[in-house]
Amino acid sequence: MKRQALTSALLRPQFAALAAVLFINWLLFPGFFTITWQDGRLFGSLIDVLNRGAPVAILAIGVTAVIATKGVDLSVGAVMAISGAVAAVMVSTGTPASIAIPVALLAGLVCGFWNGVLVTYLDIQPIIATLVLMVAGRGLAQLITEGSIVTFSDPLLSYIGTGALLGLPMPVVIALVLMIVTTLAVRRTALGLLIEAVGVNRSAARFAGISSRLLLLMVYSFAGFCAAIAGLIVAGDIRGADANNAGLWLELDAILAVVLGGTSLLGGRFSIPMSVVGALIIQAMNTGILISGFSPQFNLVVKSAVIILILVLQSPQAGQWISRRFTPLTPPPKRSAE
Amino acid sequence: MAGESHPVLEARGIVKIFGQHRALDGVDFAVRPGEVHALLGENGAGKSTLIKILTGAYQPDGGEIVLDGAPVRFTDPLNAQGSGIGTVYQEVNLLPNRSVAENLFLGRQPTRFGLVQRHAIVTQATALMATYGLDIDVRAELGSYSVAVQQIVAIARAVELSGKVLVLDEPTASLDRNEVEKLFEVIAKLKARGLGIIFITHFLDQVFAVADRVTILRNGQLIGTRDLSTLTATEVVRMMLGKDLAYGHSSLPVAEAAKGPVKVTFTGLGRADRVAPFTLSLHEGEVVGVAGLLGSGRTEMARLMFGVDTADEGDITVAGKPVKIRNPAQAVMAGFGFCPEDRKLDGIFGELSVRENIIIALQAKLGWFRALQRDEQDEIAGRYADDLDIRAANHDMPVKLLSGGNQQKVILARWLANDPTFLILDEPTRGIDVGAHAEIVRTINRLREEGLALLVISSELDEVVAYSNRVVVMRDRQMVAELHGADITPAVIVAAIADNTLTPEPVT
Amino acid sequence: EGLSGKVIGFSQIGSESGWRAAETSVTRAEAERLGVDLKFADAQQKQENQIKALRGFIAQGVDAILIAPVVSTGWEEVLTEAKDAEIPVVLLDRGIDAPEDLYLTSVASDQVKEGRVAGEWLVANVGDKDCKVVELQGTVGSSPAINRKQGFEEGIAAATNISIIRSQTGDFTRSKGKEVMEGFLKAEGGGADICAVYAHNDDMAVGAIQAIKDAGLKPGSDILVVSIDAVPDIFAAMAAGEANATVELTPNMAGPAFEALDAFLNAGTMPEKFIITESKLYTPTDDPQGEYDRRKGLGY
Amino acid sequence: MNRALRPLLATTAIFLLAYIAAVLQYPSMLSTRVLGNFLTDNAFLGIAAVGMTFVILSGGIDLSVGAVIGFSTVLIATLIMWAGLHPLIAFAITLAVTAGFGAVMGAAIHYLKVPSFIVTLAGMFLARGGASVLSPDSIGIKHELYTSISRSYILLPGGGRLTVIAMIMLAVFILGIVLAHRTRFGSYVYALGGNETSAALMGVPVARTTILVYTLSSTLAGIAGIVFSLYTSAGYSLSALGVELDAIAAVVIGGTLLTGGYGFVAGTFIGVMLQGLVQTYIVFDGTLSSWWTKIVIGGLLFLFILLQRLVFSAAVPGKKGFGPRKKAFRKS
Ligand SMILES: Nc1ncnc2c1ncn2[C@@H]1O[C@H](COP(=O)(O)OP(=O)(O)OP(=O)(O)O)[C@@H](O)[C@H]1O
Ligand SMILES: Nc1ncnc2c1ncn2[C@@H]1O[C@H](COP(=O)(O)OP(=O)(O)OP(=O)(O)O)[C@@H](O)[C@H]1O
Ligand SMILES: [Mg+2]
Ligand SMILES: [Mg+2]
Repeated sequence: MKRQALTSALLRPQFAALAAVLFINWLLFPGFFTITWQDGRLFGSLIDVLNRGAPVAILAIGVTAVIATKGVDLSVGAVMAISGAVAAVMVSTGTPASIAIPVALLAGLVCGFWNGVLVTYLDIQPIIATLVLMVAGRGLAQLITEGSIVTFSDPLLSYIGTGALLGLPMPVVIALVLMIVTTLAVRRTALGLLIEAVGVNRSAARFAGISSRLLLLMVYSFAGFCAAIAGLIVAGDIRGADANNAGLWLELDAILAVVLGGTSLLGGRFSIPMSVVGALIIQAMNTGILISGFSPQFNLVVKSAVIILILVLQSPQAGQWISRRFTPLTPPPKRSAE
Repeated sequence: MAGESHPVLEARGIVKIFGQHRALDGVDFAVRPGEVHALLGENGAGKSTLIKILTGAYQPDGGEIVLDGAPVRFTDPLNAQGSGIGTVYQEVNLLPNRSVAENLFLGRQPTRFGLVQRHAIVTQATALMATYGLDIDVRAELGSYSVAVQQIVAIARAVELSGKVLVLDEPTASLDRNEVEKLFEVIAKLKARGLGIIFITHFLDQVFAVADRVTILRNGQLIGTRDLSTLTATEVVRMMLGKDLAYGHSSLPVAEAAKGPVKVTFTGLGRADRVAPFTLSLHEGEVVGVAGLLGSGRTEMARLMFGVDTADEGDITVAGKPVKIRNPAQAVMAGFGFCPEDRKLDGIFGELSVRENIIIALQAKLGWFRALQRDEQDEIAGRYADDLDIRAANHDMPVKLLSGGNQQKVILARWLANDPTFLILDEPTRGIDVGAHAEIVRTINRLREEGLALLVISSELDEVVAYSNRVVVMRDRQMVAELHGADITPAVIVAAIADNTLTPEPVT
Repeated sequence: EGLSGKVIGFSQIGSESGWRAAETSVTRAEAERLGVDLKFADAQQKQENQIKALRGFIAQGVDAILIAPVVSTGWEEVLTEAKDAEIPVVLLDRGIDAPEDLYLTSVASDQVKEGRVAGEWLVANVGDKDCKVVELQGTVGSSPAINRKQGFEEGIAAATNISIIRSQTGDFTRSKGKEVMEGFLKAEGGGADICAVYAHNDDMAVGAIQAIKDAGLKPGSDILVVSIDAVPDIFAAMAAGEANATVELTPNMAGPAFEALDAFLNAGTMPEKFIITESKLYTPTDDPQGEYDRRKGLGY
Repeated sequence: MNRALRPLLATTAIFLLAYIAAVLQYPSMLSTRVLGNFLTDNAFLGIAAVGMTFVILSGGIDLSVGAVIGFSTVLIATLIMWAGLHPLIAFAITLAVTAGFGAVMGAAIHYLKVPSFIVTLAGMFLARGGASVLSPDSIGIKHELYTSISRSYILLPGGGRLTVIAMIMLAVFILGIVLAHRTRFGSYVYALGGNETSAALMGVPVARTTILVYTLSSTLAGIAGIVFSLYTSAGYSLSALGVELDAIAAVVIGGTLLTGGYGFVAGTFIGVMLQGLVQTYIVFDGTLSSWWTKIVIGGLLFLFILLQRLVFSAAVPGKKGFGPRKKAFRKS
């Protein structure tokens, strides 16, 4: 029974897509799967995919919960910049990282909370509510750094971005832990179900006695928190806070990761691990483009072609087309109700 | 009347399969010109599915559709409309965001030089609504009108579109008596004009009032097509259910049933613009029925009690202790339950499973951290699904795939699972088949015997009479009367609802 | 005297990099020193916003306009409007594709030359041995990326032993520079085959240096690092022996611009049409620590 | 009069108040010159926003418009400067290409059931990528048609100019208003945004309408691209970056609900003008640093949406002062 569930999970189109992209990478670069042990850590392109994919994966973990409630968060990239800026400015002015890091995370939480307030209490639609912070947030980050790249040499903060634990790069470890903890937190408690309920039908959730506001506030705050973690990683990685560019356009990658992972933008059912897989698909694609040696003009064209291909393969229509090859049934041609 | 003329619209050997489930299995059906053909069956029997196939909303997996003797293939509802088939689909399915006029004329607006002539539409729409006895501003959004008005607009639209066949899938579910009468007049006129009319309802009296023939489905299978003149109500029910209906009414007259101490009291509860302050106490083991015309404020009253809308005055006590209810979550904590009247909008979590839909309120009450384990969930869902006879292939299927009646039962199960002390049911039997209807009435009686306090809003007076210990009457957003004992008869209730001159009894 | 009291509009591209932030703060400081009432407008990287800003300046009737154009084309119409309103316009740090009579002067570096200086440095320093270069390009389509690439290729054209084996965009940012360099290192035998990295700006070079270190190689010796801009952090790297050369792009474009405006507004002297700032090469022999300290306060 | 028009009036009032406030601070903002600039400088945004309004009314979203504008400018520039075609032919080709692009996106959204957000995001990557493949470098366009168009304008009293591209935008808005409110297609768009299932059951040609909506949006983005190329006499792959977000904000500020089904094309016009006002105000102020510029833009966006939201919820159409059932959960 368990094994069956596992194999059926592994047969999902996302894993097929990931495998396909990795396979293409291998074709482009035969050393792609080589992993070596060097200076107490694993080393190789595959590890790079995990490491570079970690920030988007972490964003996607937070954004998944938001999307499950039928929302969306465009501000996560800007929040990354804010948290990185806060941490970098604090450590570079002598505050110990052990204080700077929690403050940076708190800043992310506050940003998320603000989004949550706009969405729940002011009833502004999520895209536009978070667009406000997407625009203003980067300004805030630049205000903190005064537009320059604030560099630091704090070992703890750099460790978050470049360190290794058990041979794995720190960002990978953080993403993994966050994924597991979050998945357990939503699945071992009732949170997951309640979030899905709010996403499926907010009105019915209210009638059923679910405090959807609290839930929404929490979910947006969590997305901000995740963005803050990603911001710390990106800052730690380059030992500096680049408020101008940190997380720029990453919100789109994060949303894309969630959708590639199979969570519907219409809310409802969600899976955090699958969103992480979605993030890895995107990063594998980016890494592939990097090592392919194509001229960078083609980057976006290649990227869009791969996305389109994955979406087509993943679409219910294609699924039906495939299943029709095996069973002679015509499923309903109608879109789902509502 | 129907004669032996050739069918105008015919379905032959229709098969429809959803996943593993055969929703229709070789069904034949034919409607002749100038007849009213009732299509009956339990919830989930496949009536709406058959209608959707006949009108191009679904494609059949087998069989064919024949129009005027020639096979046709409707690829979408527009095709069917073009061939003179007008349809009112189950549940109001128009556009709440557009004006009444636009809903009536969508897709066939008169145009000049490609531009829609809005004046013409408004005039025509106003005239059309007047023939249904409605004097409304047709430029206002449809969504701003009550469900009943929306239903009538849907009917009017379908009638306008039907040159040959009119299909009505439970059009009367949210209409009151007068409006039903109006509808029947319209049907009679169309019938005289030679249209074929397909009529789906769960009200058998309406079937006998207007229909000529009846086709009965059960579990996706055709049971038979008969002339109604050859059948009795009991026979129809037997064909539908495959067995006789068990009317398990409690033995002692409801009004006299024992009732315990006061459970909940609402004192001077009200909200400006919504409901005038009212005072009402419910006892343990008591059912209070709420009667009133459509739009009389019954639902509003219930929403206020449950904290969906916040009251701006008044107090609530539960078992003598004052409680504060400013939102449904607090109401649930206070032991209240509420089956809302708009099932789709306020009740059902379409994408979630039957199991999750049943346990969700209990889970909300337990809080985030005390999660119900999967086996607990299965156990609870199983228990209440059995109790209420919820028909679902399995409890992990999305609840949106269930038939309307079964969805209604799922919501009822949700609240029963929550073990409430006070339960509000708003139109609990709307759209529910005779079998389930009887079951719900039985359940209401059983819950009363178990000591619950219930407030039941219903437009079916027979039903109200059948289970109420007390009846309160709403009119114009005011509680205008309270009826006890021998006064609880349809006639007295109707008088209380309608008679403006009747001096309202002081409401306690 | 001078420009004191004059209202001058400054349309800046945005604040996409430390260098640009420095340019902005230097311009502001210069304006303050000269008593100029500087109207600053940030275009958030959008040409349309710059055009709007110019139109706004014209409507306000400023005395002169400084603009750092985001792209070389598309200025004719709005500059004609400024000309009609008799407002002199000075271009900062990038040239444009428009008739020369539409602007007073252009204060800019020669971006092609910057690339060429970098290339020539490499040619001079690798001698005859084979040298495979990886290139970190700027944002695809931006004029510095195009020109610096071209200049570098010109610079190494004569040296047949030097070739660019990989070229990808690092979007002018540190983190992308690091990520792309990581990929290059993997793709080129762990970096053993790479002799030098050429980055279109210092920020990407700083990112690349970290990637090289992470791969266990020594930037500056195992792999040479040459880049453009001369921001403080590259001097810090140079002081640590991790960077080899940078070509200066001065953030002080406003100084010469204000001088030209002063001369024009007060004495009617037409300045030179193209004031080219120096593309000075810095190597570790040029007191990197001192340069670092000198530049640190400029708002990079 | 019509209750549904109230949000529109409210948005207009907000614009007027904001404009008056700006003028009180900077009197020179009250000139035909500034007003003329509003129209000219925001012409491409306005045109794209009309398309976005239709998309949002239908319940979707189109993230590709900025990229399609950028792509169009490059395509036009290459066709004129490299292929030597007459601009009008280049325009026709561009409109055909962008229309086809939109049609394909619409078809993907309808038939593959992929959310519009994602399809148009992929479309955005594709259009930007396509533009940079055509030419990463910016291409100046030199053609007498371009010169004569940019030289022709109506001089308004007070020195303002009503340019050709401003007039194109106004024409697009008028056509958009007629299309949305006076044609069957328009009513189908609202129907889709109201409830797609109902719309389908009522006989709305869902597939055709969806495809047409995205075709319209992309075509208008193509026209916006033409206007942008006229505006700058150039084609550049990175032009109009992020315009989709400006357009979405304009549509929302203009009173259209992002969930679809409610709103006005005319409101979008006010939304665009409000954004132009913010930009101009910041230029006139001239003291904001780069970061404060962003913060102020974000803050004003928030303010306008908040005001709009407050007015809207006070004016939601409903019987006897009650909101429609659909929005019951919004209350309290
Ligand atoms: N889109 C669908 N996908 C899967 N199953 C469906 C779908 N629509 C209907 N069904 C199933 O088909 C069966 C027939 O449903 P249908 O709606 O036709 O019943 P009905 O006779 O109209 O019932 P009611 O009286 O409650 O309206 C039900 O078991 C229902 O669960
Ligand atoms: N959730 C709601 N939000 C806003 N208005 C509502 C809501 N529910 C009902 N109304 C409106 O309030 C008025 C009173 O309706 P209410 O539903 O209370 O009457 P009712 O007696 O329960 O009738 P019905 O049988 O239609 O439910 C109606 O005109 C209706 O349109
Ligand atoms: Mg049905
Ligand atoms: Mg009601």
